[in-house]
Amino acid sequence: MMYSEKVMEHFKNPRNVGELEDASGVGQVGNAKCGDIMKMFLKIEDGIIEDVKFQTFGCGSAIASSSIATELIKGKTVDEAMSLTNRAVVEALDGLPPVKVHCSVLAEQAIKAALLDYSKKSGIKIEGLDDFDFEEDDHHGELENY
Amino acid sequence: MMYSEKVMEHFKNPRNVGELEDASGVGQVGNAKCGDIMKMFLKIEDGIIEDVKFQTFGCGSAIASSSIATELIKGKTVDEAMSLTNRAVVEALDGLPPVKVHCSVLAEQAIKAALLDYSKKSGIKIEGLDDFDFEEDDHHGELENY
Amino acid sequence: MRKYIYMDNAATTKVRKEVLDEMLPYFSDNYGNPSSIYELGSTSRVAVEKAREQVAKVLNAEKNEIFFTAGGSESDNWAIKGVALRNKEKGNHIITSKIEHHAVLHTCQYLEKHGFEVTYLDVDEYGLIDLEELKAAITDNTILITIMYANNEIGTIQPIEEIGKIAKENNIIFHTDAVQAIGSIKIDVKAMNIDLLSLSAHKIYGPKGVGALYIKKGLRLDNLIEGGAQERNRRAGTENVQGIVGLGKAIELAYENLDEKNEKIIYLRDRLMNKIEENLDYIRLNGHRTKRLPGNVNYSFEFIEGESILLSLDMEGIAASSGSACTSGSLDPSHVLLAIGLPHGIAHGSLRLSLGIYNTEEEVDYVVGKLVEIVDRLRNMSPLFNERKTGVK
Amino acid sequence: MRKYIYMDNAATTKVRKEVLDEMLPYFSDNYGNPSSIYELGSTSRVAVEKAREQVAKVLNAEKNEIFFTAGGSESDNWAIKGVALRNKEKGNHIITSKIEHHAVLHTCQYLEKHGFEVTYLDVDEYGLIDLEELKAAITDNTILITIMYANNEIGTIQPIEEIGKIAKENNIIFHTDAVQAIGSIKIDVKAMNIDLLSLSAHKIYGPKGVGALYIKKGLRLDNLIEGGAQERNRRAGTENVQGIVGLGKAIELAYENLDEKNEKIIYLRDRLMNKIEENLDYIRLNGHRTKRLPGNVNYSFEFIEGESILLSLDMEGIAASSGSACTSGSLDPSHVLLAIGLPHGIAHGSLRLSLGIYNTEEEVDYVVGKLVEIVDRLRNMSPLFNERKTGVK
Ligand SMILES: Cc1ncc(COP(=O)(O)O)c(C=O)c1O
Ligand SMILES: Cc1ncc(COP(=O)(O)O)c(C=O)c1O
Repeated sequence: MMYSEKVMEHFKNPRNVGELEDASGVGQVGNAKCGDIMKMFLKIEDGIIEDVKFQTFGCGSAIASSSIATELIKGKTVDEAMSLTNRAVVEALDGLPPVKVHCSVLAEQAIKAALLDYSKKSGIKIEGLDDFDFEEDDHHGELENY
Repeated sequence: MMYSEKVMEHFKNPRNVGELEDASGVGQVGNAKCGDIMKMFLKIEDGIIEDVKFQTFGCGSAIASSSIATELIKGKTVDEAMSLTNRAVVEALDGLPPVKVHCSVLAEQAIKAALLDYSKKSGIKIEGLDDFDFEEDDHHGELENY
Repeated sequence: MRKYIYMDNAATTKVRKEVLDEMLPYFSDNYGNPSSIYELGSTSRVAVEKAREQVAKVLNAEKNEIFFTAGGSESDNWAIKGVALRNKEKGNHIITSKIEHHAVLHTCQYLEKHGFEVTYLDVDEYGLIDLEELKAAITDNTILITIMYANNEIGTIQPIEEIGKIAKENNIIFHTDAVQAIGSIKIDVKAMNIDLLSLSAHKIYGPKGVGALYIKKGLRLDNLIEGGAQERNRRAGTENVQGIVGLGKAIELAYENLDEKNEKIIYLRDRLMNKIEENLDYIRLNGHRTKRLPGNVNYSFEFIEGESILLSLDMEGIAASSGSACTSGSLDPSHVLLAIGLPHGIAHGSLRLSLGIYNTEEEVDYVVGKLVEIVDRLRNMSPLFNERKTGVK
Repeated sequence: MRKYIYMDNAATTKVRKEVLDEMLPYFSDNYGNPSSIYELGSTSRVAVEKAREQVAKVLNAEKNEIFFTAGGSESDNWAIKGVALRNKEKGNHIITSKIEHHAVLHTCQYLEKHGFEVTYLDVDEYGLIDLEELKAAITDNTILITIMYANNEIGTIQPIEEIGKIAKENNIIFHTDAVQAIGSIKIDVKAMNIDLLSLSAHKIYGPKGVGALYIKKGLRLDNLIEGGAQERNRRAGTENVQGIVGLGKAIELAYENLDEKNEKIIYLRDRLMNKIEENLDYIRLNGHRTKRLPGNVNYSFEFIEGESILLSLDMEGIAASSGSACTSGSLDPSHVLLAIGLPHGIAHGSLRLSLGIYNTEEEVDYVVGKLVEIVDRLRNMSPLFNERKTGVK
């Protein structure tokens, strides 16, 4: 299998799937054209991420990346969530195949997008968000056919 | 096996190998460069081929062709020997692989060369010998290596 | 061990027992080089020539029109590059389609870099080329038409006989990649005016790494692999004797009781399709409903992505395939699905189930059950599906 | 059955039991396509990657420098055409030798027809190229040097390390056809400055139809077979999984106890050579007495022709080979024997006995006995021998 056991475990049993009716911030990144969309719902109270849910359209590593990312930020402060990098996601998953690393980037970005939404709605400024770049990565290869 | 049983039988037990000390005519065709030389010794008395021997440097089909050719003319008249074609040699051998047909041509030519020698030595003219063409055939292919 | 259900027979097939049995003596017993004149060599030679007969017979070809290769890709490369390079004084134009296998497409693209011009014909929503467009594409410079017999992803069968006729009328060489068609469709290279045909053993229960190219008598093309005098000086390399023996046996078996086998496979395919269509919404059948390979099933499932379907199926012990980009880390989904007009988003959510002689009705029913569960589960996870439900966006 | 003595291991070898055992699971059980993401696919992928390690290891190469092919001929064609076509803007000159295998020679001749210039280096009477001649042949246009590691007919081993050094100093790509050297000689592509190296499984007790090309990291060359993304986009076609597994195992085994095995084979070879030389006159050893493959024995026997020796040996159950033209119906004897200066007549009478790991001392003695009888018998039939005896002509 190209994926680690950890990835497969999160793919099989993704944590925190769903939506939050009363989300403080919602962020969506990716697009259907590229085959990956992640949507993050955050419920933030007193600077703490009380609850988090996700919806993902995408491959196994996209789903696993979303799932583990929610675990990594749940109960953490907004600052801690801000400092979550895609590398941390990859490491928490015991690695991702090179062509799949962009999924971890999407997870990082989805969280930041949700925090941005929260920041806008609540008027609470979050350090480091302004200069964040939501660009798509494009380190993709060639399609195999057989 | 690329060769018929008949070819193999004549290769294994070639008839009439050797030389005739008192030959009435000796003919040699082919050359070492091409890998085939046939030498025919004929002992002719009263227009009858009383004895015939051959020596051959060459491949299996060259040896078998020489051998069967001697059988086909032994005891026959000079005219009969003259009319021996390479096709008759091939047929008598139950066929030869296409690349080996030149061996049967050599056998025909070796007999004619010996008859020519006899004709010259004895002064007896033989019908059809003058316009006979001792050219080398060259329908060869490409060398396999492996 | 858990039962394993293999529904990816278009990717490769298991070697049939009868085929392996036929091959086994050629590894350690009859291991002679077919070019050697001694006994052990001629045993191999005889085996190779028998296989050549077996292949020739099913194509209605002559024995000496069959040349063994290392598989479908080599055959495609040889046919296309060989014809192009041999005829470059005559013309530099090649016609193919947008849905060819990469072994054809990439070869054409390679030739474009070397001075050739290639027309990539469009296909309709079912994957069929338009014969009028083909005719219109022909120029005085056209030296080759290469159109696949049947598509590997969506199973669409092209009108090969008509294409052959057009090629013949215009005096253009016609190559067809029949890698997917072989073993499922009766092919007559003479009646169909096929000049060159590629096939591969591993799609018809033969071994991997061996195939053949049919080259019509008298047709000259450059060699792809130069060297020894094997294959009548046209394809060098010590013959893959055991593989060739396997190909011969496999192709012979493939055409035994073909109608009967196809009937069974088509029954399973239709059952699979009917059940999928009954049990799932927002799906699209890819390919043509009737001009379709017996074993091919290909659907797009909206709102979800193909790799996650494959992984989920794999977790249930089901092997299948997808035209999704994510399978290979590419950004774009399959060129075939795009060529039949699928939007990227939907193309990403496609699944190919390809049936073979070993599949059963029980397996079909099991797969549908699991597939419905999986699609539901993944859709419930998908923002796209939830948007659609709630009408957001 | 009569005992069969196989002394044609340079033509091909029997598949070792250990190798076949390793291959067997990949026919009908682990038959997945290595490109597939499901379990059955990754089992195949793992097997292919293991074989890649096994090959890399013996060459002192990196794993991702090994690319699997359909055999030595494909590897040679790929290396030479690939480098030539990729570098044609840089230069159009290739240097090779007169005694290369046809897979190299014919490829070079093909390129000559397409605008390339080729220098075919002479060899001396032992089959060795002259390093000074090599240096002198290099021009500003030289893009490739391709010199075989060891010759298939006469067993001569070239000074590969020195050639590699010259190539490196002149910044020219160096390819070596190591099909005959692999499994007998320790090769270190790094230390020897080899950029490209061809090898084939069926010469080292592996299966026919599979080989590899070592491509030094960073070296770019055109593809020979375009298509799918297999072999990191450089060699298309569904992987010959079982064959690749066989190659991996075979090469690993070949280098286990190599010195010990070579010692035994060299002992047999020398015994064979000594006995032939003791018992027969008018013979000539072809190749070098010490710079020689462990298993190679090649003699010319004056006054007789090679095919008739082979047939006679075959009748005694002995498999051997000859550089004689008659084996293949060609007028000319082997280009290798002519290149080392043999006159046609003598070249026609040559015999190669190539020893392998399964040969025994008993076999060697038996073969010599039969060979002496056969040579005597054929000589007695030969007009050339009789002329010599009687002094005629
Ligand atoms: C030196 C040499 N190069 C290349 C080849 C070709 O290898 P293959 O038969 O695997 O294509 C051979 C043997 O056939 C060989 O001996
Ligand atoms: C239509 C088609 N053409 C060509 C190929 C290539 O065949 P192979 O994998 O034997 O090289 C395949 C399958 O891989 C195919 O499905």
